Amino acid sequence: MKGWMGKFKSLFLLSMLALVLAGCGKENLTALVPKGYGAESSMNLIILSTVIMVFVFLIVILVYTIVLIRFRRKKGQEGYIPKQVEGSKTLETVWTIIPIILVVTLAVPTVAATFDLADESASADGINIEVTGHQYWWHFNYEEEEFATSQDLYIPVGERVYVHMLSSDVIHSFWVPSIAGKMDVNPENVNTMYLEAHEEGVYWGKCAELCGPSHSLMDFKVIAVSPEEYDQWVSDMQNADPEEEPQDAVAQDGKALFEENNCMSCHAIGSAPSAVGPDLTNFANRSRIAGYLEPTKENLVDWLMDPESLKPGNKMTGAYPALSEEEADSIAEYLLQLEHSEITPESAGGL
Amino acid sequence: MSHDHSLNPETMPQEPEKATLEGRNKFYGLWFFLGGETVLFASFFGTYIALRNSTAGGPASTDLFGLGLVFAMTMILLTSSLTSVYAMYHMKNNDFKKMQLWLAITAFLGLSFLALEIYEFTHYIIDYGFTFRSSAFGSAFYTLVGFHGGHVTFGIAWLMALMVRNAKRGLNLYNAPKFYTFSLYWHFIDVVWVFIFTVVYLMGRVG
Amino acid sequence: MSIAATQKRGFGAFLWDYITTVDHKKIAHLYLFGGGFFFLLGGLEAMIIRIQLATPENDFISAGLYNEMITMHGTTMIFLAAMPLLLGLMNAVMPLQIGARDVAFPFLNSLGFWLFMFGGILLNFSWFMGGGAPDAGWTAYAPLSTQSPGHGVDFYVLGLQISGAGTLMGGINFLATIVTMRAPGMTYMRMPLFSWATFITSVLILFAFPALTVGLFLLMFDRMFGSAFFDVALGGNTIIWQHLFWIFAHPEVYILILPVFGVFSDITATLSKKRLFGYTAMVFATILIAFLGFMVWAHHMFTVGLGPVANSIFAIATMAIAVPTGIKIFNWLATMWGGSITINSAMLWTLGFIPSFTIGGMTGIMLASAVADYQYHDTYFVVAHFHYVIVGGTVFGIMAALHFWWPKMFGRILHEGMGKLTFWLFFVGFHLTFFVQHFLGLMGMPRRYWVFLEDQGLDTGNMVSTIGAFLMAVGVVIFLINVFYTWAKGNKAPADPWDGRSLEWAISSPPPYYNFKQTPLVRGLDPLWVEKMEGKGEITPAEPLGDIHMPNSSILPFLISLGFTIAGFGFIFQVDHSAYLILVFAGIGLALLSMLIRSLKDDHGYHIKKEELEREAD
Amino acid sequence: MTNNTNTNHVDSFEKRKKKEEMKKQLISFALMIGFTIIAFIAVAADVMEPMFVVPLILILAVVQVAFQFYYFMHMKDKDHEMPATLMYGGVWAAALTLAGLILIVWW
Ligand code: HEA
Ligand code: HEA
Ligand code: HEC
Ligand code: CUA
Ligand SMILES: [Cu+2]
Repeated sequence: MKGWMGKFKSLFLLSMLALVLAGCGKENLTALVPKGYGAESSMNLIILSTVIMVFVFLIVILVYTIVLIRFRRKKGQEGYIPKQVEGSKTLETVWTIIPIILVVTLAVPTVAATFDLADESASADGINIEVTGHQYWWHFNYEEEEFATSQDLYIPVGERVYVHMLSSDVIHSFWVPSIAGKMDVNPENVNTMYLEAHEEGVYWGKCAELCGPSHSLMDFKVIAVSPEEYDQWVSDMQNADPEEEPQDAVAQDGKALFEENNCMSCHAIGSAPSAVGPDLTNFANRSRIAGYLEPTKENLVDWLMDPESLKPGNKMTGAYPALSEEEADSIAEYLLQLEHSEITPESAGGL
Repeated sequence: MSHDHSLNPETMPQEPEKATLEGRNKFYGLWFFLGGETVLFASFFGTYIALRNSTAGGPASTDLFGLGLVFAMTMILLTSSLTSVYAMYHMKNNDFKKMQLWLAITAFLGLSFLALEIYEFTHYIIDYGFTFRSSAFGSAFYTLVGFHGGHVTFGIAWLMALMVRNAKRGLNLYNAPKFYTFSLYWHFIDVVWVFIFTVVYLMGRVG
Repeated sequence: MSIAATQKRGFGAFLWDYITTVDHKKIAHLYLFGGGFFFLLGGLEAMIIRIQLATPENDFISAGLYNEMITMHGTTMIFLAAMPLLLGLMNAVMPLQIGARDVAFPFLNSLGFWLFMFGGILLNFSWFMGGGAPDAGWTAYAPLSTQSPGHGVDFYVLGLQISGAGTLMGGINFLATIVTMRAPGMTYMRMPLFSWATFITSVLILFAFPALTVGLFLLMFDRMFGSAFFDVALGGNTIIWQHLFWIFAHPEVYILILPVFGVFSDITATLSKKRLFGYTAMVFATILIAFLGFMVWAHHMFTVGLGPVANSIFAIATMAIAVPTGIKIFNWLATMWGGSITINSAMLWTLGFIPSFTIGGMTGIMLASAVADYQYHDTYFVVAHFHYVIVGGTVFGIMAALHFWWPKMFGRILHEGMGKLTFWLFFVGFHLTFFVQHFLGLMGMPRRYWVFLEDQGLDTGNMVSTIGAFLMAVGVVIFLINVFYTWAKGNKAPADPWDGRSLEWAISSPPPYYNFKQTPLVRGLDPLWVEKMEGKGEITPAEPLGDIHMPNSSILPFLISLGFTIAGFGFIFQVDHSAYLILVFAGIGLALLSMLIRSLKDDHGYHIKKEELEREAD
Repeated sequence: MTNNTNTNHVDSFEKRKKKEEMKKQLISFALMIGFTIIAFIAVAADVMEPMFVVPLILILAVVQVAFQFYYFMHMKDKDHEMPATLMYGGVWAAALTLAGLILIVWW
């Protein structure tokens, strides 16, 4: 699949690059500029099939154009009756055989790639992360490393990271277009796929299965860092101290309010297990709030005061006492100090 | 077409059920319908097979099913298939009385089958607390077997209506196809039951 | 009872005539009217979707409403617009093409229509009662559909169950008609391709709909009666729904396309003045597509995690469908080759179809490549694919058929100028709308997204798409004007406006209510053409003039459907209060009573006397 | 309409043919009952491995259903080509449906 495909690929990539430069597609989102193993596999097939399809289409259009030019009824032809042809064995055989050949050309690499991407035999030696899809956020449990995060998934570049996915409610679908294709996150059965990023960076992830009103806002990010940085990040996360008191008074207030307002029943900070809401341990390092909002304090305050207006149907609305602007502000101050590592989305290149 | 197509030995076509266009239409229409029913029941069977071990801690098939009752039900339904064959035999011989008699036996056997099925269901519900809502297995079991039971019920109602309606009229080319299509339908119900006792009860015992 | 007579009687009588009719030609009118209405409704919903997606993070409609909108758009278009329009065409044309006086079961035909219509109305009542329309997508995946609050999904279940039953009846009816009622000499291998397509489509309906019926029952039981098919906590499995749904829904997409393949075959041959190239191959390709169509459903489930073996098998089976479809495309081209092509509105839609559908079909093959589909799945690439085949195929086909058979169905010819204008606006709008969506999908835009975010490179594409949709809407509006214009003062149609080849063109436009005064004798493929070539120009009758047997009209189909619909409301609301069970009993009671009347009361129809037929001028 | 009005007398030949037919049907009935009993015994006796019993009883079921179709429902007779074709079509679609849903169990 590599040799002659390579030529096609470089040609295609060149033209694709032109498209991208013309402003088509955001670099860390589009599937057209693959930055990982799975996405590249898919891209190879996309290119191959596109080439076949363009070829077929051109043939159809060629015949079509000739027909339209030559065989339109001309003036003064009213009584003309063309020869009534029944068919032609040769022709019909030709346009049966050629499509068969083309289809086989596409089918063989498809099957090869399908088995290649389903190969999980090396997962025991790789990094394994449990992914849980919730309406409308993502939870990432680093089981062996014994800590968890939400919304932002950190992975090392160049290694296969196996994600084992299960849903806590309805079906979601885990998709990071630049790195790998998608896989459904079902409630009854763990699905596994692997991510292998080729380049450092922060990549958009999207939920691709209709899961309720805020399906379109169920974004997450994959942060691919160098293996050294990844190890650093893991140890930082493991050593995060949830009890650490904030420095300034406002934030200390916020911490108290956080405890008073029942936030703890859903959100974990540090090692305490939680599954109802996102883990907030490293909240200040989030690339986005609630998956899609710019990580500014105003946005956070808005979120805390009225999550419904930002994410319709989310499960936080109404689950805690109403907050005054001041209270929300203090909590925001506190949350925005929850930072435990130098390795951040920013350091990985930003969104 | 006149209203009276009474059959008598002089005017009887060989296949009264297909002697008229209306009759042929009914004949084909019902056969095609049965083709669709095949897929319908296959979907129920598939669902059942997929869920038959999903007992969610509730009773499983090996706890529930006894073979005696099912054997009796099977014999009854198989026999009713034969009795409807006899009815059709007499229809072709233009013996209306005998046809009605055999049809009556068929209906009676159908009713006995239903009675046993109702007994069976209540038994599971009362003695095992095994209901439609107990588990996915429960839902699938009652749905599959219940839909078959529903088909039996409908068949009996259809048969009764036919018998009563035509009791005074005797056979004619207008109603012969109706009796014939009923018999096809009834055989098909039997076919479905053959798979039910095999897949649900016998395989359920094997585990 | 001729058309003129009905027009003279009052509107009430006219309405009563249609409500009780069992004449396949009038039922066709009903289907076209009902389907057309729902097409406008679905189109309106599409416009609302496109307005919402015109700009990033737009809030023209709320998130919840958006999900209702896409669900109802998809459901309405597929079940209540495209399929009924096709069934209407089949009703109008197929019996004429095979030389029959009616369908096998006229009563059932009417029942099928009313079940569809009432099912559709029931479904759309969800907008006004019970807390909103269904919102789990037209695919209604469990457990989103089982957990969806309010009654929306309940309306979906019962509306589709009722209208689905109607469709199933239609299918069986057409099958029996074609098997038993072909005119003498009309062998299977002389049937026009539209009739063949009707036959094969009916087979698909017969085998595909039961799976939907079962799926809907399971969903209904889970939502209303506490069963646990899709309740994971009690051992349920949500993937069962996906299998059942797609086992139905993939054949369903061929139910949508095969009839228009038939339409295009007949139009291409007629308007190129050539016999269809490779008739036998065309028939077998149709059968092969239907056959393969049942083995590929899991290509909608590549990302479910069925494993590489299943994915590979289904990928290969799916790709195989390119071969018979390709045969069709090339045979159409070969039919035109060497012909003498008249380009009128009907032919324009046909010519527009070929490249559009080819693109849609090819993107289908691209989707079939499982690993590539990991990227395409549930993105706008898929939305683009299926609108290319459905709009570029089914809708173009329906439009072509309407322009082609309008004279036969209504006795008047649609205005050519407006016809062409409609085509060009719609054609350009269609490509504008959907072509960019391929790229939107690949650039990372999943489908069923209420909003797309700013700065993700998706703005321009979406804007273009919305503009295209408006062009389509203008096209549709002009078509409506054309219809009203034609109805008011269109040109009267001759019996055979296009120099036709098949039997429907041998009788007047519109045909008399008994179709053929004498059953025609068919002497070859393209029977009318055969007679024209032999200089006679008219069909030889197969029987002497005699009495014609006709079925009686009946109000019962209407009442049966009404009964089931009332029961449907009862089922939906009995969850809230058991008093609504009264509706269930009353509705089912009405339906059963009507059925009982039907089976107890002999209905032998009536005869048109020979003398009466002789009196009617030719 | 009445296409088939050429009537036949219920002559002795016809009678004999029907008798003959009836005998065949009785034989198939006996076989069906026999198969059923074998299936029940195979399971009740509890001596065979499930690996063998399950295919055995499934085969018995299929064969007995074939009897129902071909003899009781006359699918073997002429004029049943279309019914048979569509029945097999239904069986084909049914088999695929079953395969799909059984796939879930193995998955
Ligand atoms: C009219 C309806 C219609 C038709 C005809 C088709 C036709 C085809 N469809 Fe499509 N499809 C839909 C309606 C339709 N589809 C819908 C509604 C959905 C989405 C449902 C949802 O999720 O909501 C869908 C989704 C869909 C998917 C799932 C995508 C996903 O969700 O991830 C796939 C995957 O394989 C697919 C494939 C195909 C193929 C291979 C064909 C083939 O039949 C096409 C064959 C035609 C050609 C190939 C062109 C002509 C051939 C030639 C000129 C010969 C030479 C060609 C080659 C050698 C390639 N379709
Ligand atoms: C037969 C099927 C069919 C047809 C014809 C169409 C036609 C159209 N569709 Fe549809 N579509 C589907 C079937 C169809 N669609 C399905 C199955 C889905 C998936 C749903 C889901 O995800 O569950 C879908 C989803 C879908 C989406 C994706 C939504 C999403 O994923 O978020 C979009 C977005 O652009 C869209 C647009 C359109 C447009 C612009 C048209 C246009 O072609 C429409 C043209 C028609 C008009 C423009 C009519 C205009 C008429 C008037 C303006 C007059 C109104 C007057 C009165 C009512 C009196 N469709
Ligand atoms: C029902 C339990 C619940 C309670 C109580 C709750 N939340 Fe949440 N919270 C959630 C859920 C669920 C989400 C994810 C919402 C979404 O994205 O759909 C969330 C999201 C958040 C986020 C954004 C997280 C991210 O990673 O982007 C913040 C910040 C937050 N909550 C803070 C709070 C604070 C502060 C309180 C108390 C005042 C609180 N929450 C109370 C459930 C809860
Ligand atoms: Cu989660 Cu969409
Ligand atoms: Cu499909």
